[in-house]
Amino acid sequence: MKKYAFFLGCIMPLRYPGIEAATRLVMNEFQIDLLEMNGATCCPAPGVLGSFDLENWLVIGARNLSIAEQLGLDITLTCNGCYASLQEASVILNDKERRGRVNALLEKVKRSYGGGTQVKHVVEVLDKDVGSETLKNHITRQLKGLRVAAHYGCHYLKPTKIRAHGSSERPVFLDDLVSLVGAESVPYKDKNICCGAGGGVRSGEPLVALDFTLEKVQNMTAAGVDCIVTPCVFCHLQFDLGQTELRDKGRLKERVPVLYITQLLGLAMGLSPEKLGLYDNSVPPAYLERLGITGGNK
Amino acid sequence: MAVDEFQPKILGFLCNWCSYAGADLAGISRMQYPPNLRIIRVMCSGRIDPAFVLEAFKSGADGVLVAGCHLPSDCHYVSGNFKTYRRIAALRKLLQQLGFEPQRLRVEWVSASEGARFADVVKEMTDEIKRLGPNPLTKTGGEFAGSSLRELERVASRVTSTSQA
Amino acid sequence: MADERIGVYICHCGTNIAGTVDVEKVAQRIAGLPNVVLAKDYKYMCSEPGQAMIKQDIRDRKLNRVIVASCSPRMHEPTFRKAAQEAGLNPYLVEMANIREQCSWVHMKEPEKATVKAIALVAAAVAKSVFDEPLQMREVPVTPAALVIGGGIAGIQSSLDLADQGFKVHLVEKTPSIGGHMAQLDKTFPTLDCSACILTPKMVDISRHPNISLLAYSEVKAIDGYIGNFKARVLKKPRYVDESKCTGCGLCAEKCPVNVPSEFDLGLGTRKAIYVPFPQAVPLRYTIDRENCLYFKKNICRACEKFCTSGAIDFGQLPAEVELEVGAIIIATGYDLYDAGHKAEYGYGIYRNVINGLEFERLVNASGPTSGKVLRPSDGKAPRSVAFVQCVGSRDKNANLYCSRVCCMASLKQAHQIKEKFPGAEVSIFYIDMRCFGKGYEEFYERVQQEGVRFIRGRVGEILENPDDKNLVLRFEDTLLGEVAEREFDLAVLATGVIPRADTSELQSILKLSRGPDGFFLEAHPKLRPVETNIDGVFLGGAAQGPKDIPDAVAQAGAAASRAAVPLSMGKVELEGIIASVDEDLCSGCRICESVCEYGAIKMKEKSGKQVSSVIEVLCKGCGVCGSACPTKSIKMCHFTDDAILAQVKAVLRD
Amino acid sequence: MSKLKIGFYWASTCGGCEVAVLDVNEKILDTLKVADIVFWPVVMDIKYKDIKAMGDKSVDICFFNGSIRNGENELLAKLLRKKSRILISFGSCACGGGVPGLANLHNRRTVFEKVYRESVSTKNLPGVIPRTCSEAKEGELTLPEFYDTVKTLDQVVNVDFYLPGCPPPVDLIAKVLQSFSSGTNPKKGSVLAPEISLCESCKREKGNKKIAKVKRFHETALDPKKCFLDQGIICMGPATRSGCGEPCLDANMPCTGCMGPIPGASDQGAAMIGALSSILGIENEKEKSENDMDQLVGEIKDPVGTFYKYTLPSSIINRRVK
Amino acid sequence: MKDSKANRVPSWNLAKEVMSRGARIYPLEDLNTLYECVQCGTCVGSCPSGRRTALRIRSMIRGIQMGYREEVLDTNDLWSCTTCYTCQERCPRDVRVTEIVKIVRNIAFEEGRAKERHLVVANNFIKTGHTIPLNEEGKKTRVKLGLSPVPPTSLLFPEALAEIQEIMRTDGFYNKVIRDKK
Repeated sequence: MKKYAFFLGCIMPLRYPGIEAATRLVMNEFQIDLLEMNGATCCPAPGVLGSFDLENWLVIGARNLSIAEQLGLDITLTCNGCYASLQEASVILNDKERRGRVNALLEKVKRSYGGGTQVKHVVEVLDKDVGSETLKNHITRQLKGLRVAAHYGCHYLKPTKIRAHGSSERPVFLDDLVSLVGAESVPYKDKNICCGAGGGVRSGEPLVALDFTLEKVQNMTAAGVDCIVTPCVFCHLQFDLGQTELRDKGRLKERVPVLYITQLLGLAMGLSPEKLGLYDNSVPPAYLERLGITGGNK
Repeated sequence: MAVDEFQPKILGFLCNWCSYAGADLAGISRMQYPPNLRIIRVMCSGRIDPAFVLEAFKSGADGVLVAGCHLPSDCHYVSGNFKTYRRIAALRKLLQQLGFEPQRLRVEWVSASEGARFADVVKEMTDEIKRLGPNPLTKTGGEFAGSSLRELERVASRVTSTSQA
Repeated sequence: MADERIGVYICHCGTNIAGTVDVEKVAQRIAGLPNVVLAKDYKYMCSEPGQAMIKQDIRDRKLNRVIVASCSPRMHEPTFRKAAQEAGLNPYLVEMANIREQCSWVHMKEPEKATVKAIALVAAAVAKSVFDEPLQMREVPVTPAALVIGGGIAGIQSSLDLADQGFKVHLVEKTPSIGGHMAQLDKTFPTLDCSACILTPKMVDISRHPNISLLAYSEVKAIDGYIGNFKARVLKKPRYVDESKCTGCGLCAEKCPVNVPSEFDLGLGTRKAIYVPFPQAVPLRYTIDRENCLYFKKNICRACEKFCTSGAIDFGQLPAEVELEVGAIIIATGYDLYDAGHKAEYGYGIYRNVINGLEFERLVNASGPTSGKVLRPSDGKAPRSVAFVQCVGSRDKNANLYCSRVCCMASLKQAHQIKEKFPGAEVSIFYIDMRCFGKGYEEFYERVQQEGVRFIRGRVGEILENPDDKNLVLRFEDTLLGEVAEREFDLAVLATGVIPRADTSELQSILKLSRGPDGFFLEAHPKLRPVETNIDGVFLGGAAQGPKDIPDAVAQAGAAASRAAVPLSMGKVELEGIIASVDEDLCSGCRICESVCEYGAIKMKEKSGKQVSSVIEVLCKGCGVCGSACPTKSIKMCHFTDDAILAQVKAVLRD
Repeated sequence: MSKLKIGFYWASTCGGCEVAVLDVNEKILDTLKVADIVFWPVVMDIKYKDIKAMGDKSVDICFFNGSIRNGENELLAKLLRKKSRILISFGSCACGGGVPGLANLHNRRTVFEKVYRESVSTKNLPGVIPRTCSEAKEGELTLPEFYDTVKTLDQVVNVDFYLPGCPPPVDLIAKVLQSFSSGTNPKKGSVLAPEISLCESCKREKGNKKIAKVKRFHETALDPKKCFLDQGIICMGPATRSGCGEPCLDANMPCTGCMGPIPGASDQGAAMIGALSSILGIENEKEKSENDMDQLVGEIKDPVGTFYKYTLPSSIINRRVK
Repeated sequence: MKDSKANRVPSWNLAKEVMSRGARIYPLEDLNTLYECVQCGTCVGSCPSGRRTALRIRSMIRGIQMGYREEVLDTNDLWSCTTCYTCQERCPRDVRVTEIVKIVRNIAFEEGRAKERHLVVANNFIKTGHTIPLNEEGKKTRVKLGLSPVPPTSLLFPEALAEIQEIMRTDGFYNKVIRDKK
């Protein structure tokens, strides 16, 4: 049984516990053990706190890494932002001199980070540890007819120099996953463009962020989709909450429901929508009716 | 401290076609690197006899750099660089057994177009040798530190007296 | 060895050396070394008076060793050797100490340390010189024939130039016909003459020239030997058509039922499984493409065989090997096009209306798949708006940092052609800098500007395809206005860069050539020896050396031919005297040297009842690998003897 | 003409050299016709004072075997040099340091620690080690100083001739005795053995040298007719002086180098490393990565013990430095 | 702008400042690409933010190259970048554009040029270890989904919160936020 230190971050546990529940359930199905990182904090947010003080960002990141190191485990997580922080921090901290500087600070709180902790996005765990064969075998409910707008987000793929997951221009893993559950990944304009939330824009310039979101949702709607699927909790929030905000401002009429990848997968694996927290999103899961799903056998 | 900083002497054996030309290019491009390396030109790195390297260390070199054409197929003489690599690998093993840090003997592949790489190699190696300190042979004159007879006897007599007491 | 009389000359090289190294101090210190008769410093040793001074001293002061401390021996060793020779001193008794490239230029901020280092380097040269012995150059005859590899415009030009001078030329071309990329082009900038019209007469000249033997559809597999005496093994691939019988009538292709994408038309058009790449091919002989031929695939058909009136089809043809003996080699292998698919943001290979410049040439060419009508690949419609995207794969650290030199002009020419064919079309060129440096090039730029082509300074960020009409949306910044824009075009032409041929590394290892950081073959000197390589007798013609347009490629090819003609017409060349020799008394016949010599220059022979090794002098290249492998040290590597190098080691480390 | 006066001395070594002298067998009787043995500690009692009492250069030929390991060795070397007309460095230890010379991989402290404290058979609870000077009831007792570094004879005194070998070959000893008694002295400073390498006298069949992999004895069945190197077995023959009569080769064992270096290649180990690494893995070498080559070379275990078994003290780097 | 643009004298000061600050985190040789910008416009042409805001990342790089400090630091555009890395990925000179944006923001933040809205996030972080608070509704949802009401983070472990606060007092971040708060 594979084990990971499960890094929660902020948005998932505090705003979208459904994603946390779905991820735990799905990983459990695949016999992947998620251990708690007691006392972990914000990653810290790469675009906001990283924009304020990179050195503080690095040392807090190192502290989070040190918790996993103490457990003797690699980290998995669900948010592209957390991934951006911790993965990049782990790369930076492979450098002895920088690690030394960070450890001088961590020493004050009797911690240290030795380097070498791997940070893997849930996507990688599904891809590498579970594998498409096992995934296929666990699909009990083909989501036939579901038209999906796949949204990759930025920070799982980029910068490619330190995140070697292939080309950032035309990624396919999410589309592959959508096909795997029997749904259809619908092409839409500007598929690879940012949701608008990152870099502190959601907190600092919310209207600009929403403008990104609106354009993306309009492109998705024009392609005729039932839902959005993303591998990033922050993008999830931006689409889910952002659309409601847009509606409240009168800029958007029809909202497109959003699923996190483990929620989509959980649904296809026969888990109940309630347990997956699909009803806890701001935008109701209208697609369930279309698919004729009312409950789950698990 | 900076004034007294240890200035290593590094001897470089460079092949005429790739590495020596690469070193020339570093010069033509005015890339600055530490003056600790002194270069001897040979036609092929495969000319470098193990005795040359040993003699260099005996003559006080703190490090020896052997540079040739890139593996596998850049060697002007087809495969001299392969011979070089094996000889240096064997020599490093020998030197290690003789108490030298193996990093003091380095083999690098530098092509005629890699002036910048050559400068980097010299910088890096100079730093490394500075970290290692002087050639242990010149430092101790070949004697192990702290192995003087008198000291040994002192230790012995202490052991004797305490065990007798 | 008490009678060594050494003269040491420290060059200032203007301020190149003296600006950093205290040359007077170096001279002073060196003057105190044993056997040093004099040590002088002088402004420019390589100058006429500098050389005269050395010659004078050799005569007057009876010097028998000369040390010149100046630039790299790779620069001026021949100069000073020659000077010494003129004064009656064996040239191998001259040593150089490199205190410029490897001292003053790289330690400009540390003059004191540089001076100490310079002293050590000169002292090492002095120490070595004591062990230097006079050596003789070896004179060898030259085979008055040349091998030209590659049959594009450069190879054609080199071949004709040499053949016209009376030398035998073997021109080897990999594909079924000569012509290269130039045969694929439509019109050529800036004169707009038709590429085929100026190329094909030269191709015909090749086929008719009595001194040229053309080996098309052939590949060079191995080359041995040295200047004047190369041996090349060339593989003639089977065409499955007897060249001596084929008349080029084309009936076979007419009857062949198999259509495959044409390489010549970059897949935009088709050809048959038995084909000539293009109608003006030289030699005009058909070739069966084994991969696609029904006979080879399924053992059926044989239509070509049935219809060939001259009985030229020969399915049983086998590859044949030819051995050539030549005195010089010209490499004219040309270039490949950068694969624009690597720049995924431009959608090349995904969006049908995004094409590269060479594909445009085939579309605009009257003999091309659209008979010269520029039509969009997606729907065959005439484009109303065309975008040229510059610097795709060039000036890009993530692809190739160098400028490909031809793309600005090629796009200007193509933009002009669009304007010529569709005067109403909106044509935009997206550029970083327009580089129009050749003769008549800036004038051509001006002409295209006047024709109404729009120039937008901004490298294109990305291209999107409108899924309905397959139109393309370009996203870019007009950097001169600082405005972000999206604009729709019918067709986008990527000005893809020029890269080294995929098989460059093969040829590199066959010939032991060097390549630059750009991957192209490296010339011996970027300015003074631009067509020579570091291998004597091997020359570079055309774009094998770096991106070039036609005039530059032809000029380079001509220069290569002219340099190659030097040894060919001399009839003999001198080879280095630096070779290995064996002390037969010491040699135990262990055969280790024989195993390590890559040139087969060491053979065992019997000497007074025992087996000893001996050096075949013309084959020895002087690497010295045998010397350091010899366990009895009975091999002496002339000019780089053990004693000499050990003396150098000790001297250079002395202080 | 009066009889030659000859002597033998045994410094730091195993004693095999002296046994080799006896192996000359009945030929020694021929020698005794022309020579008197004036001292030979292993067979006849002699004290320092007796040697000191001899006149300078009163001994015609002194055969000195063993390396210089301690103060006594050096003292005697100097004394005998003074007393002898001809001093012959006799055997591998005197010539190149010999097997005892491998102690230069250690120092006095580690040698003493090992011998007097750490070895399993040592019973020395108080941990006493020898001292140059200690007080006893009888007065002050002294021992010669044990050196940190093993030296060769010619590193402490001038040597006239060298006769290497572990032990020196009987034939050569006989030849030397014969030539000196007949008065045909060879050139001073020379090695009294052939100036060729063992390969030249070796009768084994030599192929083109290509070693795929260094093998150890248990890994291969040895063909008694073929060159050892050709079979992947490290043989020091190429870098070793001939003259031993090849007893090892006859016993199907490779040369370990006891006759020392050949003229021209004064560092025997370096010469052999150069030769061996050149041909190791030479077949299809261009397909090999640096890693592959590291592995190939890694198969050479204990390079000092292999290539400098008899010559570490006389080689370029003559001891462990740190 | 304090001075008229016509009188400005270019300097490398800002570029050097960016380099030396950034080099504490990123390899200097990566950041040095800043000097290689040829102003080709690929970044802006690729920038999803520039299409809706005044952000011209190319101009910002130019401003840094020229040392126009105020122009670079005091613009709202600085905070319009979503750090999506598209420009950095496509830059033909490999300029570490996004990383440079972050470094420049660090300088601006230190000088009290951050937005009030940003400081809310920073304060949340300092007070709770998270950028957003946990509300009662969230707790309820967690329980409903079978999760612990409070996640096992600094929210559940006060000693963990004390740790990061100690770190932030030592490394100066605390002061930067509090000073800005005033």
